[in-house]
Amino acid sequence: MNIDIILQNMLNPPVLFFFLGMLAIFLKSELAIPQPLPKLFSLYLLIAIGLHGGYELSHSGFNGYIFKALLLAVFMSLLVPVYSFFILKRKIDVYNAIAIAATFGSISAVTFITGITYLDTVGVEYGGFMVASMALMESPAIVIGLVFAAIFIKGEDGEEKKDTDMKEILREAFLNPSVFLLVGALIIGILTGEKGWHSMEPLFGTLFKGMLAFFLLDMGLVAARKIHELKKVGVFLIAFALIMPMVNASVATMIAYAFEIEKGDAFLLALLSASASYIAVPAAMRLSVPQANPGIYLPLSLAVTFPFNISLGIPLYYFMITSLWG
Amino acid sequence: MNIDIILQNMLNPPVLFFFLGMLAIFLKSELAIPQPLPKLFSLYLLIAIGLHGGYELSHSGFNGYIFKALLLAVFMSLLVPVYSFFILKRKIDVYNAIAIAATFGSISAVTFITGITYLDTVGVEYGGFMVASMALMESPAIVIGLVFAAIFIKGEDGEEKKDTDMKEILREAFLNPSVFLLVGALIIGILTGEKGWHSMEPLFGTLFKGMLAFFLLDMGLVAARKIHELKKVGVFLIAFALIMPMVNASVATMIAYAFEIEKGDAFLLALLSASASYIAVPAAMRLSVPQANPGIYLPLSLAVTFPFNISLGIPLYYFMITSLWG
Amino acid sequence: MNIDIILQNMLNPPVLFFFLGMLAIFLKSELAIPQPLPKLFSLYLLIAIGLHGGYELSHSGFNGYIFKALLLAVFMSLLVPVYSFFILKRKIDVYNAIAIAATFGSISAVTFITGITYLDTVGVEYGGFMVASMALMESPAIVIGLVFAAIFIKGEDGEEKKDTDMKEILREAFLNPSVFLLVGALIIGILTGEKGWHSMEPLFGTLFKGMLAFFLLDMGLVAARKIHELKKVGVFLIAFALIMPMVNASVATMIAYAFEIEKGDAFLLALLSASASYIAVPAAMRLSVPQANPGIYLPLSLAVTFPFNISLGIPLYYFMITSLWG
Amino acid sequence: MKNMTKVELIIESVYENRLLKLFEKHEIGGYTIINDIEGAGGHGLKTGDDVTGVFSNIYVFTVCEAEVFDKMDKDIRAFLKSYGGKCILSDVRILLGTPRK
Amino acid sequence: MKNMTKVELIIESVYENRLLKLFEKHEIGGYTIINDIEGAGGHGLKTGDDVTGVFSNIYVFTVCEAEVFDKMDKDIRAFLKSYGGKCILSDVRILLGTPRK
Amino acid sequence: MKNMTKVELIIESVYENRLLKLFEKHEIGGYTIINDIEGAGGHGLKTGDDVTGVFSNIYVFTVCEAEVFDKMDKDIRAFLKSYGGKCILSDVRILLGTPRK
Ligand SMILES: Nc1ncnc2c1ncn2[C@@H]1O[C@H](COP(=O)(O)O)[C@@H](O)[C@H]1O
Ligand SMILES: Nc1ncnc2c1ncn2[C@@H]1O[C@H](COP(=O)(O)O)[C@@H](O)[C@H]1O
Ligand SMILES: Nc1ncnc2c1ncn2[C@@H]1O[C@H](COP(=O)(O)O)[C@@H](O)[C@H]1O
Ligand code: NA
Ligand code: NA
Ligand code: NA
Repeated sequence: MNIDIILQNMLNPPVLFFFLGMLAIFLKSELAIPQPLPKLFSLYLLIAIGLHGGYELSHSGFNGYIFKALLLAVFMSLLVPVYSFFILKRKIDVYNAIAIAATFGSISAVTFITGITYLDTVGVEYGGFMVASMALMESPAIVIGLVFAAIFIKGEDGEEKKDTDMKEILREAFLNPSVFLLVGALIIGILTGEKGWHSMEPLFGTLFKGMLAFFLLDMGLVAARKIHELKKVGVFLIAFALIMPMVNASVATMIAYAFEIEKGDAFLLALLSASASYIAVPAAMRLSVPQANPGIYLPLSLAVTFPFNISLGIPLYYFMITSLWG
Repeated sequence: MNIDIILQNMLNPPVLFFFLGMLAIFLKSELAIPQPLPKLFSLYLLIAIGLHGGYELSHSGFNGYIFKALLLAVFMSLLVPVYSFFILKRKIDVYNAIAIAATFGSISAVTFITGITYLDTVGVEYGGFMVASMALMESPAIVIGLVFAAIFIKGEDGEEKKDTDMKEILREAFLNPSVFLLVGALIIGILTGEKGWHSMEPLFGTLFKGMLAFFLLDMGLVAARKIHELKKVGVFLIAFALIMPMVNASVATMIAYAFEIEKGDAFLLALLSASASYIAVPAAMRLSVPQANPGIYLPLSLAVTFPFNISLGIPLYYFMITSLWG
Repeated sequence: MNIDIILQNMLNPPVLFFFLGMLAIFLKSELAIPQPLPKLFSLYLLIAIGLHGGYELSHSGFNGYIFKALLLAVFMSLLVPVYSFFILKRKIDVYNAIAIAATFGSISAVTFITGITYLDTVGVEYGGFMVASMALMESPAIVIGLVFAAIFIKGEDGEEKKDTDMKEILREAFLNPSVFLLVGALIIGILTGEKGWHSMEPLFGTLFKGMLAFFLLDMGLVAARKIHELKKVGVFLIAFALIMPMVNASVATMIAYAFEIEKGDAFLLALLSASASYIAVPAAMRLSVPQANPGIYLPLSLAVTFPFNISLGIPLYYFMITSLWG
Repeated sequence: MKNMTKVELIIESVYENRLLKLFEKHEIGGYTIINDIEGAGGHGLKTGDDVTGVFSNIYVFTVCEAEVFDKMDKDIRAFLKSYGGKCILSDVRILLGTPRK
Repeated sequence: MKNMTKVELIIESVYENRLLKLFEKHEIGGYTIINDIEGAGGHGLKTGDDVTGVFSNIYVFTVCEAEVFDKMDKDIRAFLKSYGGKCILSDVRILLGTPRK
Repeated sequence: MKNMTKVELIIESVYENRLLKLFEKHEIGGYTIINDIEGAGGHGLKTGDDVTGVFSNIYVFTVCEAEVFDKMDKDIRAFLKSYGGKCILSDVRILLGTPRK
């Protein structure tokens, strides 16, 4: 793995805008992207990725290979939070162990999108159905988290409200805005096919990288603002947030290799497994395990794993994949 | 009228995004498009439609046919609220009758825009001046509402403030942001012609359908949120909100046919007559007839007439037009 | 100088949208572009102009001519606030003299951008490094303001906090969001060159004029809202805000001519010198000279100098330049 | 420090101008407005994110002398009767400056 | 005019639904919400502009009769204990209308 | 429940950092901020939607013990004198938790 492969990723405007955002905070510039502008960008990116994936699926159709790849994705999203939890439980309290395991078991759409941009740069193809993989990988970790919470957390006082809350949390798991919009746009992309994409492409295709740059600028601001909170988090967890993505990516790569997944798809599966959630899961954990400290799991995901993945992780996993697939 | 003509409209990404928005609310997903993002989309759509209409007018120039079509548009926007009022007054109180009549007498820009997208899909031409028709049809119903209010509502206590308020309401009628921006952009489009449009087209032309999809996603959320309020509204008014658009479209079609309006223009006139306001008029009615219940006229317009028009109304009116014009 | 050269500038959609915004306020239409939409447009414009300038610099490289032009830019931004201050001090109190001098010493990015659009219209070339000139011209006037404040304002009571505040103000001077984002995007543009620009152009290049039109619509609203405050400002200062831009542009033109700056670059230098800040400097002055009245320096900059420059100033300075350069 | 009355009003956004006119009539020149708030009350749910602006509330408060409010009392009641909304009063102290310039 | 208790709450946005459910349980139908506010407290800084929604606060207030609050008191305390946040009480008068419809 | 003082401040956005520094000096760690509000007062109209940020207000409140405010009183007055703005005090009770952690 040479330096070129890293630079190819880093010298992408979107990635550079991420670091520009971080720099703004380090230099105490008052640069800010006030709400709901970040919301606009994230809605845009979800619709864009969904529509495009659906459009490609409307071409390729659904087949055994796709089915296999989707199954592997779900499998990874169940596996990762389980082993993460048992690793974490050895060192930290059960509340935070659950929340962190769920966070790392789920995925980050923007990491995925940055990975796609990288594949475009290096000219490697991938299947449109990988967007469906991403959608499928978002929720299982939340369910795993709920199961662990039911098993490992004693009843305490709050029994009565259990039932109503469970409905709220499952809704958060499967119908949270990211999953809903992604799947919705995917289906619209499938239904309207070539003609639909043709009319949507100017906004949701051509402008894609620019919007990603805009959004990553904001992510840089947000990530950097969380960095100073890492002091309270401790070395073990920071190491966890750096090493675990590589472990997850490796596991995913091995499995993908064993099941003869194609190169681009394997890379994206590895990247998804390596990525950690910072929207859907934190919100769900706040609802289901309020005892866990969001001041821990959010900074880990946002200020450690996310920057690592989009800067060094992407070329690293790509190098790993290339070594095996050639 | 076969199912194809309906599907051609429904399988448009913008229309599907509308239903995706509704679905989000029905499934209680927390999907939301916070203010002022919807404002951004509606400002965009008004400027875009105005500039484009103005650009086309700068080509075609102004002639007798256009004059005739504009006059018919104004005539329809005076006629509809009058007969609506007398129908409504037989069943409901005079306050709400005025407000609902004005709401249905005016127009919905997004319905118009969706209709234009449909004409593009089926390959039928229309005149750029129809944007001017739309602008002209927005305000008269408000004036009719004020006149009815002056005639049918007894003085009560609030006499003193009459004068100042009248100015505020007339400003709301003729200078409300939608009308102002639409007409302003239309004039800029006329003044800057080919060259102006060339520089504005990448933003205000090419991205149009994508932005419409984004906006309709929000409209779906808003419309669905209002649906549960329909319970309080009663069957008569819901039937009114479904049947009246068809009546209005039919009347407009007949008149357009009699006056030899061209096919695309006639379709848009019918659609405008069928559409109901949900921004300018409700705000004006809130100011001029505060006794009327916005919990009635807004849900009717937003949650009944709007969804009906953009899904079934458009193909229906188009079918009607095609039967006559061929 | 004939009327054509003015119309060529005025019949640009962005400039017309500025006047449409003003008209909305004069007619008391309730048209509004709520925050943070204006923020979105200004972030967009800064990134766009920075990326494009950087991309062009990555082509042209850095040479003696560019170095000379940048030096002249800095020189102008030091010279203008100094002579402005001594002119102002003869008529008004020292607080406001400092604030106004700093305001007029710095620059307005949107004026610059409108000037670039004009150069495109008349087909005159300019160097991408002029974006760097603009960035360099933003802060020096603030420093000059601080120096004058240290010299001319007696200690009063607030001595203790001096030190911490100075840091805050210098940060405001050199790391304010505009300067930071502009320079950041410029560097990203240089680093990623052709390939980077290629991926960013659809958003940050092609849509540029449309976004400028959108932003100028808002600037029109803001400027017109400030006009009624001019009553309190007095004739001397309004005259200052009209005449000073012409003086500054003339001085810059002379110097540019003497130092053999090329036509397009000279025009932009003149325009930058003529323009006055309405974001970075007012905020910095509010922090460093709270005794000065923002109800004076902001309306001067926003409601007098800005409209003058983008409507009459641009063709005037261009005429001046053409007379000399041919 | 001076004892004053804090008058808090929650009304529909469309009536903002009319409320400010009422303030003007009673020479109340100092007030604060928070836009786009949500709420629920006798007139149903106000979601604050409405495209129409009709279902959105604003929150306005002004600190004034008790007597100033007493004079305005009748008008405010009439206002609320016509247009809906709520008005909350409480006793506060104002630190310095001129609350009603 | 009627003497009432103003109950102000500052909680994390994610818990909005749970608070409203609690209001419903106690038949509190009138309240006002201000979104996206910033703050600092025992649970650190809430910046209000977070992509995640987890670090953002809302400000909710309801004006109700003292007895109504008294019944809700225990639940609110349990709420704050589980989810963090602050609750501020004060005495106010409500001008007219029906605060708790 | 504990009797406390609610300190409400309306100041220009540009001075936010300076106010927070003043809070820090007096060890006030709990406060709430609402951004982008509108208002009118002795220093004219603040429209809240300004491109410049200079004409926009923020609303800050903190609930603290009366003695804590008393110590801060002089500084707040100096602050308002330099930078404008208003400060409103009222008596409130805080439900539980640690208002000034
Ligand atoms: N008891 C209450 N406490 C706080 N705010 C209220 C209360 N009742 C009503 N409101 C607010 O006042 C607005 C108008 O009230 P209403 O006219 O009763 O619907 C509501 O939308 C709420 O924002
Ligand atoms: N003393 C206080 N005064 C005003 N607001 C407070 C105070 N303490 C906390 N808050 C607000 O309540 C939120 C939650 O408080 P906490 O749970 O203590 O972090 C904070 O983010 C602040 O917005
Ligand atoms: N009497 C008042 N009641 C409520 N808010 C006020 C009052 N006076 C001033 N304000 C607010 O405080 C801000 C600053 O006040 P001033 O420095 O007097 O202009 C204003 O913009 C208003 O938002
Ligand atoms: Na993962
Ligand atoms: Na109609
Ligand atoms: Na200048």
